Amino acid sequence: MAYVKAGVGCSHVPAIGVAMDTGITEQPYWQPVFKGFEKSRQWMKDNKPDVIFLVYNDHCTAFSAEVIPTFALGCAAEFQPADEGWGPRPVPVVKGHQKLASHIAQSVILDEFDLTIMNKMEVDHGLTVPLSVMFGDVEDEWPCPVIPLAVNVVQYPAPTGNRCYQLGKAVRRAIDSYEEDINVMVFGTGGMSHQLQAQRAGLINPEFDKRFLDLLTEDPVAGSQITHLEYMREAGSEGIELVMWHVMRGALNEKVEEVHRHYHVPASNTAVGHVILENR
Amino acid sequence: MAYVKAGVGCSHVPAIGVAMDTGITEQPYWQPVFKGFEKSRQWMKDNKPDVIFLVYNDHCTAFSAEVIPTFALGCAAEFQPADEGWGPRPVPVVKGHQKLASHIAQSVILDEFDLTIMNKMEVDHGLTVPLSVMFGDVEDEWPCPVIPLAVNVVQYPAPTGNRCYQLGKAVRRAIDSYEEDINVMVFGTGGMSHQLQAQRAGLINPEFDKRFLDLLTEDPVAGSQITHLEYMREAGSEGIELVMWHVMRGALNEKVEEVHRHYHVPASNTAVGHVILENR
Amino acid sequence: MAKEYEDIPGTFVFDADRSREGYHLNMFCISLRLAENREAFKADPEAYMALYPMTDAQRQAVRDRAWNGMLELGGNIYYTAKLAANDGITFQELAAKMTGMASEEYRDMMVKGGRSIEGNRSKIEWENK
Amino acid sequence: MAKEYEDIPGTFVFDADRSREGYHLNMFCISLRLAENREAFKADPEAYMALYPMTDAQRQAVRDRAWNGMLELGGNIYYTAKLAANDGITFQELAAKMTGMASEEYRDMMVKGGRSIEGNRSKIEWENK
Ligand SMILES: [Fe+3]
Ligand SMILES: [Fe+3]
Repeated sequence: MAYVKAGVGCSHVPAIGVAMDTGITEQPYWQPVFKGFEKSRQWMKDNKPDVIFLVYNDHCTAFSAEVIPTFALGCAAEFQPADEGWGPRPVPVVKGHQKLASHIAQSVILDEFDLTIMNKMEVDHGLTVPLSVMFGDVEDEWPCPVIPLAVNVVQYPAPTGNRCYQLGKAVRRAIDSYEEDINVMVFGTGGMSHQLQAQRAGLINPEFDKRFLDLLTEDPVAGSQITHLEYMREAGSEGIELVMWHVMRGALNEKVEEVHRHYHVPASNTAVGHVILENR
Repeated sequence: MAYVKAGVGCSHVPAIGVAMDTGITEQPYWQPVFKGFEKSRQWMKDNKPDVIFLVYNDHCTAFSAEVIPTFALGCAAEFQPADEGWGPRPVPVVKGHQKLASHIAQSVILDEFDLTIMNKMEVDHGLTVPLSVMFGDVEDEWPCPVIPLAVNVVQYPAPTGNRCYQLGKAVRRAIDSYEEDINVMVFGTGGMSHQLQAQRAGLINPEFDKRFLDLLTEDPVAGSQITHLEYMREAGSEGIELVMWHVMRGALNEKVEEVHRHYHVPASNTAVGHVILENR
Repeated sequence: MAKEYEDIPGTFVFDADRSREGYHLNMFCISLRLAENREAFKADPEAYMALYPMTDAQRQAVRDRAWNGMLELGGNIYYTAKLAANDGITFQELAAKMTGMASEEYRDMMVKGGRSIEGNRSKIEWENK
Repeated sequence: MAKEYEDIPGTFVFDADRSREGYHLNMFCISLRLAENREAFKADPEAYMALYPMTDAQRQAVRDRAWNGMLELGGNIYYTAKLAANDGITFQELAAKMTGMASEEYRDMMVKGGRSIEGNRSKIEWENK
């Protein structure tokens, strides 16, 4: 049967993608950001996933204001990197895993999660930046297929932290019941504290971020109860992206070990946070 | 505050729309179908809704295979009748109720239902036929605005009956907490027993349909537990549309009175069922 | 996953596996809901079909108007009904074709109350017929 | 519904009310993610804007590149960022503009750890500054 051994939490700042795509990762501004992913890239080689289930949000790119799904699961054969206004990122097309994706879709819908199934979808930096930082530069293709789960965190209200955590558990049940013997790694992306808009832009709250990461590892149920108001007030209006990490955490065991943590300010407007959690 | 006094359950057979649009409702084939709506049209006048919350499914018209939302709530200002392959129905554009629709969307998402918000959507016979049969012929506009909730019942699995029933309860909580003093009527549409496809097409099961209607009024919880397998086996592959009636029932009080019931076979390939339930 | 619903006779449950298989066939069919596409298809059926990367078998089923065959290859009835509408076939006539009955015969069956559920619940009942 | 989040200073929470108000403005902005639309907008800004039924105030905010003004009129930052990208403005420069700081000053603030949460939690804190 398929299984989950580990999860990754990771910011998906677009500027990090630009830094990699333009080859400036060694500059003093960026070096501390990428330093934090050195260990992770080795860890990815040592723990090579067969499939990545990647939770992210679209930033008004593939989803316009016409259609706003709370949870959209990518069931297509492949997902093209989207043009976000400055040309698509020069990264390979993302291959899906149609059989596992449809299995998860069926399973979690019967488990009473109200998914939207996407058979055609472009993916923006929210999905490709975490792949880039974790895998490093890649040539013609990504090392494994990816199942994207896009979460609405742009229009209020995002799904609650609790709902995300419960969805993670349902996704885990689905993976555990999939016949093939494959290693599925789960990514939760976005955050950490940041506000991109209006007069309060540039807000960073390292105390909140640290508490979030501590709870994520040690007391995920408490973490999942953080309210939307608290995220927006304490972690900035775009800090609400952190709800997506709870889907990842819900898919892991109750007990996990944090084998890596990295935290750095700033990357462009945001705090960059990153953890690797292994099931215990 | 807004309130719900009554619900309507109603088939939405396309041929019924065609019969009205081509003026053949008095023909012997159709007369018994429309006879059943005479009382309903009077009842609609006596119980005029300010807004209709209408649960229906799209029949691969506005939603292609690209995007398949489990629950899609129409928050647009208006919804154009769709061309389903023989030109759009000659009926007025459907006006939405944006404020109430967004209020319901926010409320049920915070209540942990994973809606897809639709700010642009065409509507097919699934939505317009129930309006036509209940209001009769209309001239330039429908008598009231409509909030459409499109449910996926085409690709297996549809949401469970239980999930639909619970969503109805959440919609009711949302309506009950809306500030304006308006009468919101809830429609559940689709069904009853029918199979449109393959060698078993034409299946009709009046015993199942009768039991369904009885449970709907008297024991909605038991009704909501009917499995997908039972619908597909007993009521035909397209009989699964009946899950949508549970959303309507969930939005009503626990105790209701059935003030009208009509059941007729056939309309084209299907059984036509219709009930009016008033809160007690 | 075990599919209990495969025991229902004369029925294709449109699940994720079928949906995946029939994706391009269904996208071809739904395109015909719009008049301009119907005209393009009429003008040059092969060229129009070529816009959709269907399998050869699906393409042939479209050419043959093999209505059950399309369902077998991942088509869904609401999509294939768009092709039927393009051909001027009503939903009732389409249903008749799929059952192998003449239109009149099917219509009569419906007027008399439709196909009974008795004997039509499971494949074993059909095999023992 | 009471909106507790309106107490957060210097922030527009993009809720359903704002989304409704800003719909056409946001649809205009997102259209600029595609090169052909950016070219059409560049060639004739007024004609291009006329394709989107925005309010006069929204149209004027676009002309003025009033970045906070657009948010006030229902714009969302991820949409308005598409207009900024069209103008060759990076996300960090855009953020600086909205705070009223010079780009260098804003960048320095970020390098030093960003805007502190202290004193920035609620409107009353801003009023008492
Ligand atoms: Fe993001
Ligand atoms: Fe229907």
